[in-house]
Amino acid sequence: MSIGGHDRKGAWRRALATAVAVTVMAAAGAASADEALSLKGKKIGVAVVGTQHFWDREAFNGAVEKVKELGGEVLPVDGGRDNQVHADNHDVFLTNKVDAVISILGDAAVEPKFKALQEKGVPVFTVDHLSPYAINNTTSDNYYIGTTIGRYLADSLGGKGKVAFFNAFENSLRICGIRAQLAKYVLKDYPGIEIVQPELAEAFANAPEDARKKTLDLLTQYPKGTLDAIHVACWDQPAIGVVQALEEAGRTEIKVTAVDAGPDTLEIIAEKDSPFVANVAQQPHKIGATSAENVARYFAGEKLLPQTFVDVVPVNGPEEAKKVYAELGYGKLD
Amino acid sequence: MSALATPGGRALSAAVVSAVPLLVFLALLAYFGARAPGFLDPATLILILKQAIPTAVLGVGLSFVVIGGGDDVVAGGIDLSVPSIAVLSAAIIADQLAFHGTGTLAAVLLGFMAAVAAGLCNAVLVTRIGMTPLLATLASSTAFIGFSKLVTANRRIDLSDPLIVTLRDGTVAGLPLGLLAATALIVIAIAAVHRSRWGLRLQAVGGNRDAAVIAGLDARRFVAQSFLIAGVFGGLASLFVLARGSGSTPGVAETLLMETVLATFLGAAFSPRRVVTVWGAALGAILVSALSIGFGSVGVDVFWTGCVKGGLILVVVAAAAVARRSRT
Amino acid sequence: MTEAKAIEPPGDAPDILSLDGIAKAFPGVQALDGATLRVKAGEIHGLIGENGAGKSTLIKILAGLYTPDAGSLTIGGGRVAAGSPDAVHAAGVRFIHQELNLVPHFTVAETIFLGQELAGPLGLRTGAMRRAAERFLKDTLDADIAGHRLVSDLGIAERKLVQIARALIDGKARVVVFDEPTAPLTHAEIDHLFKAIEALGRRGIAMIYVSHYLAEITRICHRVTVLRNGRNAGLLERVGPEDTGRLISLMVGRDIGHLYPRHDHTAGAPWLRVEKLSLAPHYLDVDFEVRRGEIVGLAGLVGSGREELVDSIAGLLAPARGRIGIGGKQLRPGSTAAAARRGLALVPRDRRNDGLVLAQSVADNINLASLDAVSTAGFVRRDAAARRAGESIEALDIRPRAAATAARLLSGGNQQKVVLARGLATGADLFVLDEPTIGVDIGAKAEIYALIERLARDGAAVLISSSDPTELIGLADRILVLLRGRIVVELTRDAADLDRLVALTTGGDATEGQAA
Amino acid sequence: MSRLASLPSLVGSGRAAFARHGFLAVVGLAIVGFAVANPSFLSLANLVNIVSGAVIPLIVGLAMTLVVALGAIDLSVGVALDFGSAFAIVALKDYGVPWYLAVAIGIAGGTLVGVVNALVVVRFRVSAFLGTLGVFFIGGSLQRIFTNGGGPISFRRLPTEYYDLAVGDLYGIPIRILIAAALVVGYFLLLERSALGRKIHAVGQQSRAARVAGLPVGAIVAFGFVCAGATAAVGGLIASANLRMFTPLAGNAYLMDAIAAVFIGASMHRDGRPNVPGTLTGVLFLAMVANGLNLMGLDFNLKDALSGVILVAALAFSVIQHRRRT
Repeated sequence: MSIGGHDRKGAWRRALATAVAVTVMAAAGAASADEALSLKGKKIGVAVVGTQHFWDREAFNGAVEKVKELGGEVLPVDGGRDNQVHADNHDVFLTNKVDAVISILGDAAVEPKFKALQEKGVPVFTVDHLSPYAINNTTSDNYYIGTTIGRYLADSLGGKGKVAFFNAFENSLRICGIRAQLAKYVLKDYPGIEIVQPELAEAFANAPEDARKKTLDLLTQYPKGTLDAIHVACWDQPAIGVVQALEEAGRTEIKVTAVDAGPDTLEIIAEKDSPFVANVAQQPHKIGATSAENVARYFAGEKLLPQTFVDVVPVNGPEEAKKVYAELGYGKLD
Repeated sequence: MSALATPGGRALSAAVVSAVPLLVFLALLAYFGARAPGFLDPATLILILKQAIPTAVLGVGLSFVVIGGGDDVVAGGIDLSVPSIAVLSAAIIADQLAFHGTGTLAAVLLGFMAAVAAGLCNAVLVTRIGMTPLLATLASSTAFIGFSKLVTANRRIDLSDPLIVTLRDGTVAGLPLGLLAATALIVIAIAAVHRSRWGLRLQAVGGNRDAAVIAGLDARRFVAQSFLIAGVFGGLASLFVLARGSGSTPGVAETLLMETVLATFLGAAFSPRRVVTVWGAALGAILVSALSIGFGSVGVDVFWTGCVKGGLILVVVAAAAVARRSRT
Repeated sequence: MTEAKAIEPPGDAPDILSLDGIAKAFPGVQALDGATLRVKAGEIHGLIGENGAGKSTLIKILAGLYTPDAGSLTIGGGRVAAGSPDAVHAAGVRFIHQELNLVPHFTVAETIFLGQELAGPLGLRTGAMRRAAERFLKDTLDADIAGHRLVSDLGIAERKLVQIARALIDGKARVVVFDEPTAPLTHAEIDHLFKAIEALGRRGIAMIYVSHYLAEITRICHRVTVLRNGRNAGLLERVGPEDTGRLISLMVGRDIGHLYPRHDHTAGAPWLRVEKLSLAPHYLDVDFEVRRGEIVGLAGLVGSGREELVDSIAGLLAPARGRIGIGGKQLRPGSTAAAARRGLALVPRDRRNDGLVLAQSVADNINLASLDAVSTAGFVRRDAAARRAGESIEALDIRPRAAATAARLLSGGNQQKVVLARGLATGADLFVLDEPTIGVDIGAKAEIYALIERLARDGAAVLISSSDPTELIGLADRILVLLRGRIVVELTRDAADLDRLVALTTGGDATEGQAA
Repeated sequence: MSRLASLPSLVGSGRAAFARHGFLAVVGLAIVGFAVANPSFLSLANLVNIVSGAVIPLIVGLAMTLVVALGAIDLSVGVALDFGSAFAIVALKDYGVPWYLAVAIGIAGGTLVGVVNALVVVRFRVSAFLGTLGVFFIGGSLQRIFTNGGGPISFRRLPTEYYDLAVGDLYGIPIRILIAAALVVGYFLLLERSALGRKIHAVGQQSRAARVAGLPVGAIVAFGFVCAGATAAVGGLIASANLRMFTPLAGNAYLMDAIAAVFIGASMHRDGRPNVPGTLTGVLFLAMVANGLNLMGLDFNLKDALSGVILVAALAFSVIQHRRRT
């Protein structure tokens, strides 16, 4: 049953102990308060936009597991990767009288729902979604992600060349906008780097295969020597297909960069001579868990800052990929 | 004369079989009520109704086509493009309001015109070109979705237009305005199909085309009209889609389509005549919405909902097939 | 059957409808050749004739569906343009087709008012229509049917009445044409229908009653027009039960001797055995057998259960009770494939829909049931298939002699030969032929009869079900007569003469039927 | 295939000729347009790219051809594809079976879907559309349950033989193209040359006549669904080898194209029946349009709208063309 996550749970816990420290820009003295955190007797609604993608699923699992660990009851709902369904799911929380809501991802369609929850006195905590109606948003530092991957991309190109962007979500999701625009902002320092127009769109369903086909078409359009890198601006599932296409076409001189660095893509980066050169790993499970802890802190009377940033881990090259793979508790790559 | 009707025993078993869908649904409702205490509250009820609005309006549009074309899904009437028409119209309205400074009325009118044009396109493909409705609308819906992406550049457009906000949040006498508006539309549609001359004739065209032709009806005209009306309802639904999402969201057409088809054909299972009806489509939408909220409230693993929906289709349709066989 | 007519004959009333000198030719056949039909107001006028005599062509011309080559149509004293359904309708002629053509999920009231609904400012006046429908059914047709019931819940007779009511509801009907209205009905239902028809007659409506059931014709019709070979064979006034014989001789009236082949076969071992076969309400406790080398005829009117019985033997329908054995082995019911494996070949009555795959070639159709014989390892050997198709085409004289022709382009007779060729190609030894010559011209008929005789001579068991009594007498060794679902009599070849057979099938000879 | 030999007649008015050969005209216009927009469209490398990209849609299209030839439709071909991919990858990754066994297990997975369809449609008499729609829902749901929400199952260390199903080549010819070619030939032989194929068409064209002729109609329809499921699973094998992972719910992406290709192909046939060369043409046409639009370097949103319009136009023309002929 548990191809995705549960078998890694033990590993996750071990990893949490050794992982890079959490930069909790929250209230002072949080470390000591952690001991007393509890959600006993609380019913927490956890809404996630979808679970197909590693990131979403892990954030969701992290939040659910942490709520349970803290003694709370979970009411989970999943939008099936439909932002509208995700938004509607919040109505269920309204009628079921939950004590707090953790809402993971989603677009602006959820705002009225947050507002209604707020009016009913239900505190809303978000993950990767900034909202005026939320107490706190726990997220990766997307600014850092954007600039870091931008630098790695420029480095891999040696400061000049043509790069194609897979970038369908820049306009629809705020976090994707931050990542894509800051990467481009960094690239402005390199007049020799040109972003191919138009940008490419990836499909959400069947993303890797879709990207593979589009990349093959792109390679026909840009024969050898005319394209130097491909960047996936907001996530990395399409990058799996991009790499596959490059290998099939024998065009592995083209560098690939992306964002998220789940175990699937870390494995690819770690391979010898992989065209996939850089990525920025997020810690979705920890983000979800942190959001749940923030809920407990809120009930404990602590004052929370609007945003909690969980560290990201830049990955540059195969050696770092192997290291991060082990550090994040995915296992061991050789 | 009534003694000449089908033998009693078989009629009884047919009645039992035909009650299966209703029993399944009632059992599920009872289960939700028992497991999630708040499920049977009036607030939840309103919520179920509110969430059902877009699907209900789309289902009503679809039901016109099914009623006029017959409910054989492959050879008869079906319009898989109604949700994409709604998404296209919503995209146009949102784009006009947000980026072109168009007035509310003009924007809505533009969206409607697109919806009517889309319905007309389907009508032509089916009644003039002679494509089967399934194929025609499957193809046209990809074009409509393509156009809506083109209009919005595949991004979400937030709206705070008073019309949309009122439709979303407004209340009249404590009842949500959107709900009242949708109810009014559905009532009009019910009147048109089930209470008017035209509607009875439309039903005859779909129920037995030979019978309709013998009665002197121009069957093709009715079919064309049904596609046009489906387009109009797609346009009307776009307002509710916009209100529900507080703007236009890309990629909702597919979910809407599945829900709409499910609601429309589920509704048939609950109608005493076992045919697709306008009110059945609306009721089906409410049932689907109740199921979604019910599953959410009970905290059922969301991965299972597809199993439940698919199982529901199979049980309902198989029961209908069995009932039909034992009737003849 | 001796009771007086329920309504008085119209006497010297003027003709309300007349078709005069109607001629109509179709490619290869002169369907009508100067036929005349004159009907008076308030009269029930029978129209009879054998299959192919021109009845249905005449009715279609009256309906405006065909344009006649010659002749005129006058209704209520005024000339009506031929070939215009609307004009005929406007003149007050209504048709009760044999097919019910109703919307199954409509209520009685909705069905009756379809196309002329009662509506007010608030939409359909459902209650008014329901009441009006019920009143109309009661007053005009003497029937009690609740207006809110669904058509699909009605019995066949009730549906028939609803169909009639729908045709008459506008109150403008002057002439009503009934085409074989009692076909699917039981005795009691027929009585009820007749009450309705008589109620119409009392209102001065003229009726044309087309039927094969002579017993019914003599029971309710005042006058009868008999057609034969597209011409009027006679007009009988003041018809009564005693006229059955005359009607039959007027209908048949031709030499059929040379049409049928010489009997040259002898019965062998019992082959098809039907025991206690029942499928209520269609047929009950049917027992018979067919031997190898024997041709057994099955007679019975439309609605006698003959069609269902044949379908059950061939595996298209599953009987409710009883057994079918072929060659001593029990047959799995309700499976044509099982029947085919036992060597049964069916020639179905509905050739267009059931007989052939019309879009496929003649060769493909001939080989369809025996593809494995012309295949190696599952692949069709095209030369072998073509050769065998060619041989069949040659042997059965199928025209055109082009195996690649699409089956839909063949004439009815040649299509029928293809169906037979398909059965022959499987090596079948039991042939069930359902209306084998329906819609086939006379020349092709003779050829098909010769083929059937050859089948028997070669040792096959042959069961022919037919509504044409002459063909049964001409071909069969024995004839089983089915009346209302039961085999009422078995006639041997020597005992079968046309009058008697027609009398038996039409229930016109009840005493003999019961005696047998 | 006499069709392909029949040349467009040059007599008759231009409009009638266009209607008669409308589909070919659309194809011709598209090719010229794409080639003008980007000359590399017609390069050998790109043509190989188009064909190779069309492999999975083609395999799904073949499965759909069979089902539509039987007069039915299968909305669950995508599920069968996914099951093929999932069963094979799980067998390889978690059970370490040899590659050929994984292939067999994957095909068995798709077959399972076909068996369920056959049961639902033949045994329970549910209409093919609604029955396979139900299976579509259930199949998608099972994948999500199995993968804990729909996460891909990645297995980078595939046995090379399995990986080669997608990327390897034999004497310079990509193996995936060979597989597709083998299936095309197999389906061609099945539908156009075999005894069973004749029976399948008879059932699809006139089911009752086939029954009267003594054909086991139920068994033939059941075979069609099972065979379609198994075939779609082969597509799943290639998809999984391709990316070295199983992507849940990926198969649905091929459904619409498969239906469109089958109907384009059918309308090109003399008798208007689904056929293998027609489906091949349809799939290649759709692949060509997608590729051509990509090469034009259009904005991706414009591309989607254009390909929708082209699809509608192509289908409309092929239907008109078919009507003209009959």
